[in-house]
Amino acid sequence: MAKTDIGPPDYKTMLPPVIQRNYGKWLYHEILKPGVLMHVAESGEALYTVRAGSPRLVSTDHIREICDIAEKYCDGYLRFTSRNNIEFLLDDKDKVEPLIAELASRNYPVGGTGHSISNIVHTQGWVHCHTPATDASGPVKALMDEIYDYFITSTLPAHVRIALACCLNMCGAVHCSDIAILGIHRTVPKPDNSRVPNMCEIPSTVASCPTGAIRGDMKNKTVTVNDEKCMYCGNCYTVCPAMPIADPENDGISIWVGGKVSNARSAPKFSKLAIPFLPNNPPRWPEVVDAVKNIIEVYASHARKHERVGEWIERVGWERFFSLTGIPFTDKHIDDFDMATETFRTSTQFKWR
Amino acid sequence: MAKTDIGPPDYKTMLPPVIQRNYGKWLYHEILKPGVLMHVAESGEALYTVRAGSPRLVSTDHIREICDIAEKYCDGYLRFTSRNNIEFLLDDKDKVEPLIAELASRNYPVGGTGHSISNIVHTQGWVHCHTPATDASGPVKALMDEIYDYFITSTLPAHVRIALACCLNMCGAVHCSDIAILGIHRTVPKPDNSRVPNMCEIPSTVASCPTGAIRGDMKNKTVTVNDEKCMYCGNCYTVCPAMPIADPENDGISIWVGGKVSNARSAPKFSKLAIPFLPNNPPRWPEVVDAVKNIIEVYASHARKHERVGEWIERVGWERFFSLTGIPFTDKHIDDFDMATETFRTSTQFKWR
Amino acid sequence: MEKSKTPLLDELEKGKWPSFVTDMKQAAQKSPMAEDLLSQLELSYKDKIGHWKHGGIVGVKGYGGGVIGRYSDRPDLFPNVQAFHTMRINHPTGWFYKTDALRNLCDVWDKHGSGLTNMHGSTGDAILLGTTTEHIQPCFDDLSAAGFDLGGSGSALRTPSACVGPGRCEWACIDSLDVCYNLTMEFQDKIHRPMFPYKFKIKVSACPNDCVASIARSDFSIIGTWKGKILINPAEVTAYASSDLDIQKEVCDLCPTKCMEWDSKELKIHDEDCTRCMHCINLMPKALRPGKEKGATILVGGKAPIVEGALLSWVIVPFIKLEPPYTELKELIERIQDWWDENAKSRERLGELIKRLGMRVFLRGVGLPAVPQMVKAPRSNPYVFFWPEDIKQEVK
Amino acid sequence: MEKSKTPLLDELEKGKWPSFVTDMKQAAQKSPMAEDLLSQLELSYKDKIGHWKHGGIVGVKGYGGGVIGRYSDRPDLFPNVQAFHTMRINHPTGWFYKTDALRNLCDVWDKHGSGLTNMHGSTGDAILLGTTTEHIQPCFDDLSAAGFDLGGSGSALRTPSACVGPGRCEWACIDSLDVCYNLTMEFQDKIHRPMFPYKFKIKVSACPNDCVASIARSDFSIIGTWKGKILINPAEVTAYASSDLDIQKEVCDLCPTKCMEWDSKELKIHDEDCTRCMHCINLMPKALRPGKEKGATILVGGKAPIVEGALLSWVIVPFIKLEPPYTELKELIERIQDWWDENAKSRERLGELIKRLGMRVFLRGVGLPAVPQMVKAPRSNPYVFFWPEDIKQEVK
Amino acid sequence: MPQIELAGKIYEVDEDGFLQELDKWNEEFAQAYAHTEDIEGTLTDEHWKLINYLRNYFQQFGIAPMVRKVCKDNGIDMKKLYELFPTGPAKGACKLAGLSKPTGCV
Amino acid sequence: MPQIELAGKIYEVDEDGFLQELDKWNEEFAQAYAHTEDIEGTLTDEHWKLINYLRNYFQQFGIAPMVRKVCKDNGIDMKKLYELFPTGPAKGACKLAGLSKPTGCV
Ligand code: SRM
Ligand code: SRM
Ligand code: SRM
Ligand code: SRM
Ligand code: SF4
Ligand code: SF4
Ligand code: SF4
Ligand code: SF4
Ligand code: SF4
Ligand code: SF4
Ligand code: SF4
Ligand code: SF4
Repeated sequence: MAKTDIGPPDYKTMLPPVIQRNYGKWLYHEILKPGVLMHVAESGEALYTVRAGSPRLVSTDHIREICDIAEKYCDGYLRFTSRNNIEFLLDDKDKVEPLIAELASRNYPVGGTGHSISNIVHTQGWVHCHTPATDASGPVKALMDEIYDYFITSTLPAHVRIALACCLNMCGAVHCSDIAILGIHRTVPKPDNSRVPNMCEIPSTVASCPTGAIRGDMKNKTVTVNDEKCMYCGNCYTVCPAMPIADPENDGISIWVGGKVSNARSAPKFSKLAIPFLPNNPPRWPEVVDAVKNIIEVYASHARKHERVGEWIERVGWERFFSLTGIPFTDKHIDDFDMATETFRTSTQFKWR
Repeated sequence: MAKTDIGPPDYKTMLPPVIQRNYGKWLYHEILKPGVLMHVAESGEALYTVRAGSPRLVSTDHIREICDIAEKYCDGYLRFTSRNNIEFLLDDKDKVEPLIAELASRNYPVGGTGHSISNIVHTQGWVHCHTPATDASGPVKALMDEIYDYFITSTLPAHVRIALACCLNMCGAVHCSDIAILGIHRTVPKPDNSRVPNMCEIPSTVASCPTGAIRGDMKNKTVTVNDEKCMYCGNCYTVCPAMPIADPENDGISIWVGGKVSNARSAPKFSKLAIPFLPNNPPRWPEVVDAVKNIIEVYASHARKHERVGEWIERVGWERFFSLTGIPFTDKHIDDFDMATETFRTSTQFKWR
Repeated sequence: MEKSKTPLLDELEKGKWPSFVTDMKQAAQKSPMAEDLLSQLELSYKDKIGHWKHGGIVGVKGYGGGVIGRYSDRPDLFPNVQAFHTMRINHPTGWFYKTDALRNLCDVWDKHGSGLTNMHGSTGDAILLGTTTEHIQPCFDDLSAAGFDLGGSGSALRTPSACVGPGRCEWACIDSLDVCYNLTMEFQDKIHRPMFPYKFKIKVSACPNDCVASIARSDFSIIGTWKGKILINPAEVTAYASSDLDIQKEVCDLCPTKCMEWDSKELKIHDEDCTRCMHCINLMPKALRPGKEKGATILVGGKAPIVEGALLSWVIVPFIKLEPPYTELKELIERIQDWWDENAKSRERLGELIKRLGMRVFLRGVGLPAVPQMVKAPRSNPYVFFWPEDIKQEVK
Repeated sequence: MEKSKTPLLDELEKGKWPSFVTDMKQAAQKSPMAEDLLSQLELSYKDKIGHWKHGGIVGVKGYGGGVIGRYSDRPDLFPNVQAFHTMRINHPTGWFYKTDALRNLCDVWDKHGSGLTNMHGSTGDAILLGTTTEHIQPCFDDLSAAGFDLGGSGSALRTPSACVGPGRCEWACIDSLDVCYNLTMEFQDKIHRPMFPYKFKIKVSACPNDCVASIARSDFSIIGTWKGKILINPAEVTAYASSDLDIQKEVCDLCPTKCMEWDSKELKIHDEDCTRCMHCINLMPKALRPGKEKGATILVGGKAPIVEGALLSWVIVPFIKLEPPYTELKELIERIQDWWDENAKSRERLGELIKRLGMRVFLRGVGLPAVPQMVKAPRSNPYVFFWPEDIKQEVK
Repeated sequence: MPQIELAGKIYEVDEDGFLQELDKWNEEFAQAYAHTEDIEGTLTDEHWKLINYLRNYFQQFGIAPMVRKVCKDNGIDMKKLYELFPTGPAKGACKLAGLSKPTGCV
Repeated sequence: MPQIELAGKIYEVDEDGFLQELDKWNEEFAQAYAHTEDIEGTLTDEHWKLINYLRNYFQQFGIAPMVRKVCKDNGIDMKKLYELFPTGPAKGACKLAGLSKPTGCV
């Protein structure tokens, strides 16, 4: 039988020799061009990184192709980034351009560094999950096609991080992204009274509802939902399979903007609602692609250098964000969850548009 | 029988002629010296205001004295301010200095304008209320004696507004003051089971508790308090007299800083906890006076011009506020009410002190 | 020398600030009530505890409020304050007085009460501190004859108040005094006969400096503002430039939106970015004035902490013109009070109700459109409710 | 030409960005599972709905997690994905791979699964997408032989992850890779045998740029930082000054604390005011470096919205030195997990528990002192709890 | 505690005349107190309707109804309410109805 | 829905073998399922103690107990738990005990 608890392979065995030699002794880096980093160590040695885009959902053959390339140029060393890009790690500067040429020939986009749009962090969607309100890989592909140039160049005011999650569980951790694409349901789940008693823990189901819309019905070993208090988060379905929520007619996508994670300049912040609902329109989600592109373009032409999306919006004000992007403001934009009042304007300071 | 619903006297009948003539047509003002304002109208006419301090709790004879003065210099016209100062309204510049001289001779402090400390907004305390955790007029008098010079001069970085409320009802609306002095209880109320049934509405008493510490005991027509969940706000006592909360040993004063109301520069803000507890030490509350003075002095020597207390603290950071004032930071400073998490630091950005 | 009966309070006659103890002693000369009040207060200073019983419900005929009942818990020691009720007198708007009116008030109060007052209470009333149950009605009758009326108490509209505004201030964007007085007269019934779930406060400031702290202390805040360009008087700018004032540092650098430019000669304001904070105007009153199109921002929900925590008022109407007879304003107030009255639990302030039911429900309830000016930022949580009509209804 | 069976998905092979559909088709060449997955996905594109049943509990012997069970809701149409479970493989820290390790992984997966993967999942695992129940144990056995182990799932410690840190980055203030690997090895049991009220995530970033988004996505965030002066290399400052970079505008003016001064010659930093945001260092990597005394800030509570709304992690230890064997860190983690495990309700994340019981109770529970670095600002509500020992106890 | 003798019976009341033993309430108490609340003569059916309504509501919910509810449920307006109870619903009507003294919001 | 025949009886189960009619549970069901959860031979007293504990807890509170509680209440540690139920408490023990399938946190 297999050994258990061996843990992952020791990362030290995976480091290219140039890293092993200069581990923790890096001096500075330069972005030689989009997608190409040079890190120089105290020793004077340099590490070259070539970053290539990936669809994340990759076949073993695709991985083998990556291995082939890495073996050809990088002595077999590579890594993936926290945004699922592939990084080829080289110590020989002369191999950089040939590597890039080969990547180009195989249609790997090289970029994602500096003031670019890097890969979109995303989730399972219809490919593997049971709660999605939209697909993940599909909208990502459609959007990346459209904003491809922002990946391979570095022309934006600052870097723009996009993430997608296919339901409110937010596995893509979209809640702090410059632009977040979030699948949402809009149908109140109907408990299936025949299945709830056998499949669900009533107290857990009741506790799962953020807005207290669910009441236990102990007599019938089931639950009831107060439609008015339900905002379709789907958490009850997560704990109780007998409360289906997916609905082709009403599932779709919402767009959120202005989040960030880094502590650079401003503190990390949550993304805020920009567009409450766009329809699921497979295979290429044109409404979503257009909406995101619009936001990027408006940002690109109005933000100052080094200003992340959220920093730009906070400087000019949300009033201005809505007027510049032409996105309609609705009562759905106004928070009504538990700390809602913190978002209400408690001042006469605002702009007319 | 008396006529009802006649409403207050029409203010128009109370306006000095110079105001009646220039109503709504003021052009600009100057602070001629602390406590003396000159408002110039489009017509070229000027209104002079001399502002004098008041203990607010005044006898009819005191009011008559004010009337005497107003009749002598102001044709009988005066007003009170929103901070309970007295304003003598003159149209004759020549009378300003004689008026000030007379006020001085009668020990009326003149000041409270510009970058000063104006009168302290306060409440009833032991003089007339049933829920106070401290007196109002006493601490105010003791403190104003000590910071008197800040009233009659205009030497602070910006104006400093102090308010006092003798219990959490905050009739003095201290919650948005540069410095707030707040009476607090610290004893869990004990329901008097013999009186609750006749004197109290059980559901209202239960609903009165912000932290849900009270449970109804319908059988005995009374209530019980969960000591651990009680933070002594006294609201249950307000609705149910049979839940006394006052306690000489544990009642006292807390100090709050950094609030403001105006929209000038920064948005209105709440005051934040500086000192959780100081003892009631009548008649002159030395601990409270010293604590407030310390905060004022540190502010005066560190803030930039036009920076309100809260604006200064936000610029330098609360870490710095605590280190500069020497006030100890405790777990009580960390919010634990319903929106507490909004105040937790969600960033690695902070100062070491 | 006789030993003082109030050694503790005597300490508070020392020092430069006018002493309330002196006033109490002054009143005590004439009034046994005031005398006992002084003694009871001395006891409180000794005991470190108040000596009033809980509550008290007293009043005048035809009104449900305006008087705060109060009884001593030591009537044995202080019989003259056994009953010691406070009468709240609606102040003349802006706290303007002619001395004859004030003298009338004093005379009535010397006749019926302790001779002690608060000029004024935190809500704005002239507070007449302490009378007996029997005197309330006659005192009210005399006050009424002298042209005064009671203010609010209980679950009623409270005495509205206003900044001095156009009475003296060059920055007034609305006639705060007239608006306040007009509403006060219009809503007399609501002030005197409590009919709401809880108190309701209205305060009017004629510009964003908010000199009556309306945003912090009223359920319905009316704050003057303007649209369009800040008016600049270049000559006066030049004058300021050669004064003590450092225009770049003190004015432009502190402008929250950084929408001002100063090249040592000309002052430019990018008014589309200005959020009308008043700072520059405050510092240069001769050179700068609010823009021409004047009106008010309406905010609701401000209140002290009990129960749900303190709230500052929230913008619900970014701009409204305010001209007599203020019909639109009054209708809005009525709609809001109605919605509140219909939906609130007992002792639930307007702000708390909106917090509980959601701004979305409030806006629909009172018929106001959602605009971005209402929020600092849109929601960050994904818990979005849709209206039934937004959703494709299943035909099942 | 044969009509495509996946006309909708085919549309996603167009365009320049690499297409997952191409990868799926590639896998479908070899694997009937992948083929049925493709077809089922096409149906989802048509129906606009997912076609997986709820949940699934499958696993390997001795472990309580690491595999996500999944069953098709149309096994009639897609029998090869009737069961289609995902295996989460703990990635090598920092996502570094030598190709032979990767090839091993691919071989195992071609043998047992669909040949489809996610490189990587959002938590950091290498996700092997889709196998049958029967294959789980043998697949695990082969993985184990190849040196791989499962990652976390369920109410367990999830696979910790770290930024590239000292592996490549000049700003690393801590050895993010070693810390992460060390904790991963130390807590194998907690990863594989769910024992908590809910999931628990640890992420390590070696500087405040937080390249693994640890502050947003982990219950326990470890973020490198430093004390003392930012190291300045004046020569390189001069070099930047003559480059494209506008030091005043791009660096100093954007410093959040405005603690930098630049007179076109010398760059001064008032380090006591610096909050180590990294901005200046980010822009001038050759000239500026983090200070010498290095360590980490510990934050807790970060998570996605369900149930109580999303949380960013909160500072609980401003500074901690991190040297192997990281004893202090591990003890802190144990104390926190213990307190959480002891007090939480089912499915209550650490942040939610602290929110419910109060930071005060948490700090006392885990033995940490309150410091102002923990808050943006002190509380503004007056609802202050005192500890029993603070209060003079009545002797009644 | 003050006592009061009404129609020959002795009741414990507070300073404001509110009954301190709610179970002692009876119709005579209400009638006897009427004049102190500026109600002239005997209580009419309209008075009783309101008094009974208040008592029922209090018994059922443990609280006094809000004024809007009083008016709605009894089909009257504020004017009528003050005609019937000139000292208002809190001071007048609740006292006669033998409810616990309204608190708090003054 | 899949069916399974154990010790001669037919049970409705889901794909994972979790019972779909909780009231049909009996001791034979547990025993018959043991081997699929890597438990060799017949269930011991220690197994039964845990199974009964789980069933009682579920009946009383409507939920499965958290692992810490299971260990505490039964005086065992995680190691012991996995010795008894090698596929873990959620997959192994709950299935045998006839609880509804643990959901959510995977
Ligand atoms: C490779 C990677 C770390 C890893 O372990 O995988 C990485 C690597 C670097 N990051 Fe990062 N960051 C990486 C994810 C992140 C993330 C996380 C994320 O995007 O989800 C963040 C937080 C993003 C956010 O705030 O939302 C992040 C925020 C930064 C920042 C701060 C930027 C800012 O102004 O807010 C810097 C500094 C900079 O770019 O000047 C930075 C800088 C860098 C540097 C320059 C550090 C260095 O000296 O090596 C590296 C190259 C940057 C580049 O791409 O231009 N890295 N970096 C990640 C690459 C992801 C990708 O494929 O695109
Ligand atoms: C008389 C009074 C209004 C009234 O109707 O009674 C008043 C009158 C003036 N206020 Fe005020 N304010 C008055 C209370 C307030 C309040 C309310 C309060 O203190 O509770 C505020 C909000 C305070 C806060 O933010 O906490 C207030 C915030 C201001 C500001 C904004 C200051 C700031 O920078 O935040 C100004 C502008 C200025 O001073 O430059 C201002 C300016 C003025 C001017 C200059 C307006 C004018 O042109 O006439 C008046 C004389 C100011 C002075 O005293 O230096 N007034 N002013 C109030 C005098 C109170 C007193 O006796 O001290
Ligand atoms: C007299 C006055 C204080 C003063 O010395 O100035 C006062 C006195 C009392 N207030 Fe007040 N409040 C007074 C202005 C305020 C203000 C300030 C304001 O109106 O601008 C506030 C804060 C603003 C607000 O309303 O939120 C205020 C918030 C409260 C509260 C808390 C209300 C809340 O929703 O949080 C209570 C408690 C209650 O209503 O049960 C309260 C209750 C009380 C009571 C009636 C005590 C009680 O528990 O029933 C006090 C009676 C004292 C007495 O014996 O005379 N008082 N009270 C003020 C009214 C004078 C006037 O009419 O001018
Ligand atoms: C595979 C993965 C998404 C992906 O495509 O990358 C994923 C997939 C699922 N997540 Fe997740 N989560 C994944 C990373 C995350 C992250 C990001 C992270 O870890 O950095 C988050 C947000 C951070 C956090 O934990 O707060 C995340 C927050 C959730 C939540 C909400 C938890 C919460 O407390 O709010 C759930 C719901 C639950 O636990 O019941 C959830 C549940 C799920 C389930 C198990 C669905 C469910 O309801 O039971 C998904 C299984 C999909 C499937 O069929 O394979 N997943 N999930 C990620 C794990 C891969 C890996 O191990 O590397
Ligand atoms: S975000 Fe939701 S639908 Fe998407 S993978 Fe995560 S749990 Fe599944
Ligand atoms: S979908 Fe969300 S809001 Fe609606 S009932 Fe279920 S848990 Fe509650
Ligand atoms: S603050 Fe409290 S104690 Fe003071 S007057 Fe108001 S209600 Fe009374
Ligand atoms: S004092 Fe406040 S917190 Fe304590 S029981 Fe009473 S209402 Fe609740
Ligand atoms: S609020 Fe504005 S208009 Fe009113 S007095 Fe203050 S500064 Fe003048
Ligand atoms: S009013 Fe305020 S925001 Fe507008 S220009 Fe002046 S200082 Fe700037
Ligand atoms: S978090 Fe900091 S140390 Fe780690 S890779 Fe990013 S920039 Fe480098
Ligand atoms: S690290 Fe940030 S705060 Fe510190 S000096 Fe640099 S820019 Fe300023």
